[in-house]
Amino acid sequence: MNLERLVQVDRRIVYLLIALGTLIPILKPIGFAVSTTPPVENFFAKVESLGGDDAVLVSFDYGPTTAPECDPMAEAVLRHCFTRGIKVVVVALFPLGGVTMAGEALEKIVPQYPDLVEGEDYVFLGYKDGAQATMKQMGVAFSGVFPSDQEGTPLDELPLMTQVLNYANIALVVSIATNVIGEWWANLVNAQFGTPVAVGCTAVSAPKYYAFLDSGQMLGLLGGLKGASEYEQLLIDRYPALEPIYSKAGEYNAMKGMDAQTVDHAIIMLFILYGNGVYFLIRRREKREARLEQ
Amino acid sequence: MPETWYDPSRCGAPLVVLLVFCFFVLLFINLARRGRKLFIRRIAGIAAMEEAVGRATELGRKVLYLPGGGTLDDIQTIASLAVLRHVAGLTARYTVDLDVPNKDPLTFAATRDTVHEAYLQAGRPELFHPEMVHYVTYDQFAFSASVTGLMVRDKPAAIFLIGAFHAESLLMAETGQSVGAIQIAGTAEVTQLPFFAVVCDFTLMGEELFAAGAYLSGEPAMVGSIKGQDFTKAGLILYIIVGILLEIFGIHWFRDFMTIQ
Amino acid sequence: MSELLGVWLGAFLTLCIFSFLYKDNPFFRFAESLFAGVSLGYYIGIVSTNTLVPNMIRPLTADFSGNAHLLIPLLLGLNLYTRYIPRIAWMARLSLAVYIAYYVGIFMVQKLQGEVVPQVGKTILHPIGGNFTPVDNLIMMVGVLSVLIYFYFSIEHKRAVGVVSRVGIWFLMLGFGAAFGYTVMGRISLLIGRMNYLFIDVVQITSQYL
Amino acid sequence: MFWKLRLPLMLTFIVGLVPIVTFFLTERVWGVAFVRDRVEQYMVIITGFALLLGVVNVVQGNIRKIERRKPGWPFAVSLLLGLFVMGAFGILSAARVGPFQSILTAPDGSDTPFYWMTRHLFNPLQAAMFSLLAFYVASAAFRAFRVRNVEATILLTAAFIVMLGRTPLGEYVFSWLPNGETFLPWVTEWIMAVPNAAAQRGIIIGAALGAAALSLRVILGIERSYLGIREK
Repeated sequence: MNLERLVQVDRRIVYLLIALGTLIPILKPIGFAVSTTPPVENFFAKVESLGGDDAVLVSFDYGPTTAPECDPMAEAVLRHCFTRGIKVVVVALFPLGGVTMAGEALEKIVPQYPDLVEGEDYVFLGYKDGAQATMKQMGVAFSGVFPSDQEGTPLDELPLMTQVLNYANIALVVSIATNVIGEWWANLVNAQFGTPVAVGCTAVSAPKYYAFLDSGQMLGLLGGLKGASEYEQLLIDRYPALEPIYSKAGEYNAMKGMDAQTVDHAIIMLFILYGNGVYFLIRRREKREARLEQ
Repeated sequence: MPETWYDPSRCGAPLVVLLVFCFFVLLFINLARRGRKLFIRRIAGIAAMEEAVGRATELGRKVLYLPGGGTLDDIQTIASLAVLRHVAGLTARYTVDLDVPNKDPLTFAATRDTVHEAYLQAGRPELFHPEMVHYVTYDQFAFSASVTGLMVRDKPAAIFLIGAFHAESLLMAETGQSVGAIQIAGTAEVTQLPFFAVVCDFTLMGEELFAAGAYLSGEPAMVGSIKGQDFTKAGLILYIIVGILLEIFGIHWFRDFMTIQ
Repeated sequence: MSELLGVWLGAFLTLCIFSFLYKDNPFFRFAESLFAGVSLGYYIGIVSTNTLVPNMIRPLTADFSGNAHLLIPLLLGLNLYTRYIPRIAWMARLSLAVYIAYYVGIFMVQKLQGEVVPQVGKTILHPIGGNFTPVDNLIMMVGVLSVLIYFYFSIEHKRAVGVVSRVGIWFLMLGFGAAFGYTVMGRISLLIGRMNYLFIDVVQITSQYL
Repeated sequence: MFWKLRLPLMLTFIVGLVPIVTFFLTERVWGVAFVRDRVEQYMVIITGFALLLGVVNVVQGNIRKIERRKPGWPFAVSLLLGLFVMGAFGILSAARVGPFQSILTAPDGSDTPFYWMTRHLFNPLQAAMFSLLAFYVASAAFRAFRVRNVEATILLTAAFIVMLGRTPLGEYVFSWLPNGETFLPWVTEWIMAVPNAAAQRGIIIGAALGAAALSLRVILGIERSYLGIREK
């Protein structure tokens, strides 16, 4: 048997398997069990401890390039808040498309809660440049940075914003972030104003964020798709009524994404094992031949 | 208005390190210029460059040189220009075709001058033609698309990926591998080194990239500067070791001096 | 309607790019060349809107004498084009020299202050201790020092130095392998994003118009 | 000789020292505020001018390709078409002419032509190209991760552990141990935070010194490849 041929798999076979391994789980979820970890559990518990009198600030600090990881986090947090009747203030600080992401998420989630009234239960203030300066100013007054909401309604005409004036009226800041903006929420807003901060970030930037978690500047962290899928799992366990939304076909969420991740990782690892298995056989044959020649 | 005319947070450790560093580098440049022989060990990736160009000559295919995705204000790009000068000298001597696509327009201006000069110096100005060095686009992924397309169509025998690379590193290196080219990479981007190390035949890592141009030139002053840099490094290694020993005895001076407030 | 057209256009171009995985073909070549052109045009728009107009043209037209200092970059910028006039082509070098020299100077101090000093400081630890195991700090020091010695150019990798630099290589390999494995997840997320676009977004937007 | 060699090198030396010296000073010293506020802005403007150098080269090269009917010349047409349409939209947006009010959305929230092209041509192409990495990372791993020698084995093992530890698979593998679910994720975090960080730190310190040495060579005029200047 020609072992060398066995190890030279056409790379297009690898590509095809990866493509299928990504597509099939998205269209037809497998539903690997998701175990949850403390950073996510703490995040969830904090939101769970809030109610109708509290307001959460959700900041969209990511853009389209990291949407597959970050969208599910934003959606799960919004659903969680709306299910509990928590008031939500939405802003976007990421210059490259943060405002689009926020708009799309609200467009998707709000219709699922027909009782919500814009301006009373939630507001969308839009995008503001200069993340750190903006964060500081919001500590003084939201109206200083956002004179009106995304549609141009002045803040004093929005019932919710007459009660939520600055961070003092915010029970929790949630930042869904792709790079440094999430860090600033921790080391600037949490440090200077004492407002609790929880962050969802991409897998690539997660290691950096653990330092803030350790130092207590963040009370919770969702790291990449894995973190997002954990949050979704906690949400479904606590509110089984949300389950149909998450198992519906034709809708993307982190659990489906995580299925795809798991399948793709498994494909890559199996290929590595296969390659090394054949390589081992080749080596053994070469050694045997070398012995015979002696 | 600040209280002092100097910035106290910067005039501690950073200034001391800068002065020590400049002292060693200038000292060894001087020694080298006075004729002192300075030993620098062989660096595998650098030694392989001539071999790669030689192979392209045998196969009659081109050499592709990518000066990275960084701009000219990135020091890695300047290091890449120094290597390019050498590679262009080789392609001129071996009369093999060279292709240098660019992402940054200022780098493009500099690479064209560098290649032209290398051909003049090699005594083969007639082999230089301006289309060798051309501009593609400023976008990272559009640039990668064009370059990967170039690779599969021209099938270069040797590919140099030297400079600042970001996510596009693997797109290019993997495509280059698939067309069977010898690939020599060099970057100081810590996040991209793993991909080059896994896919390319030789990789100049971090420091080796910056030393490559000086090493290749063989000029005494250049070699002297590497020596000076090495001595600073030795000093830092010593500093770390002493610092750790002091830490064991609960003395934090060394650590605190190098901690920026 | 423009949204529908746009989404299908985007989907078509995505498939053109993906076709490269099978092999090079005219569809990929079309997408690739279009991409090169459009992206360059995109940066023309970005540079003129975000840089040239607000930082130079608008200040100069609004208050010329107050912003006359902006003539310095204007001249340095125009000077780049002397390269097209052979007799004074050398002048273009001056702009490059100024540009490079400024950044090189910045780099020199930034690298020493922002990277060397803090990274050295963080390595000076009590050997016993760490967030994960009690020997984390020790491993950290051995790793940093051996990698530094691996890069040491003045001595051959022989005897003791050879052994230490070998340990340095092991650390490098461990780091590279881990970083590679760690990145896989992020890259697959990108593909998930594209699959969503092709098979979920396109379908949903199309169904809105049907 | 003076104009072509000495002058650029003198300029390099003087300009290069400016950021180094001002780095240690505060705004109390004359000129420091100017350097900090203005020079960076100047450099950005110079890069803005440079883009046209590239554009000119691309246009020339592709027109030549079309004129000489070189193989693949029709693709040069699509390239130029993309460049001229998008570039024109961009310049019109900068000048705020007619429907080209911005490079993003118009005041009423609808797409300007430039933004429409960005969203439906530029962004999908970028994202598609970027996502090819998912395939390449897989094929590179399959081909390169072999137990060839000690170094390659370490590389492979680290990659394998981390890949396993990042998915639910990693939790199943050791689930028979007490607290086994968290074992591999823990190992993953440890590798990233300790040995990987040590390697990175070593590379960073060394590379920073190398970069500083190169900077010094440039400022002293020893390294001059970037200027395309012949040695004496």
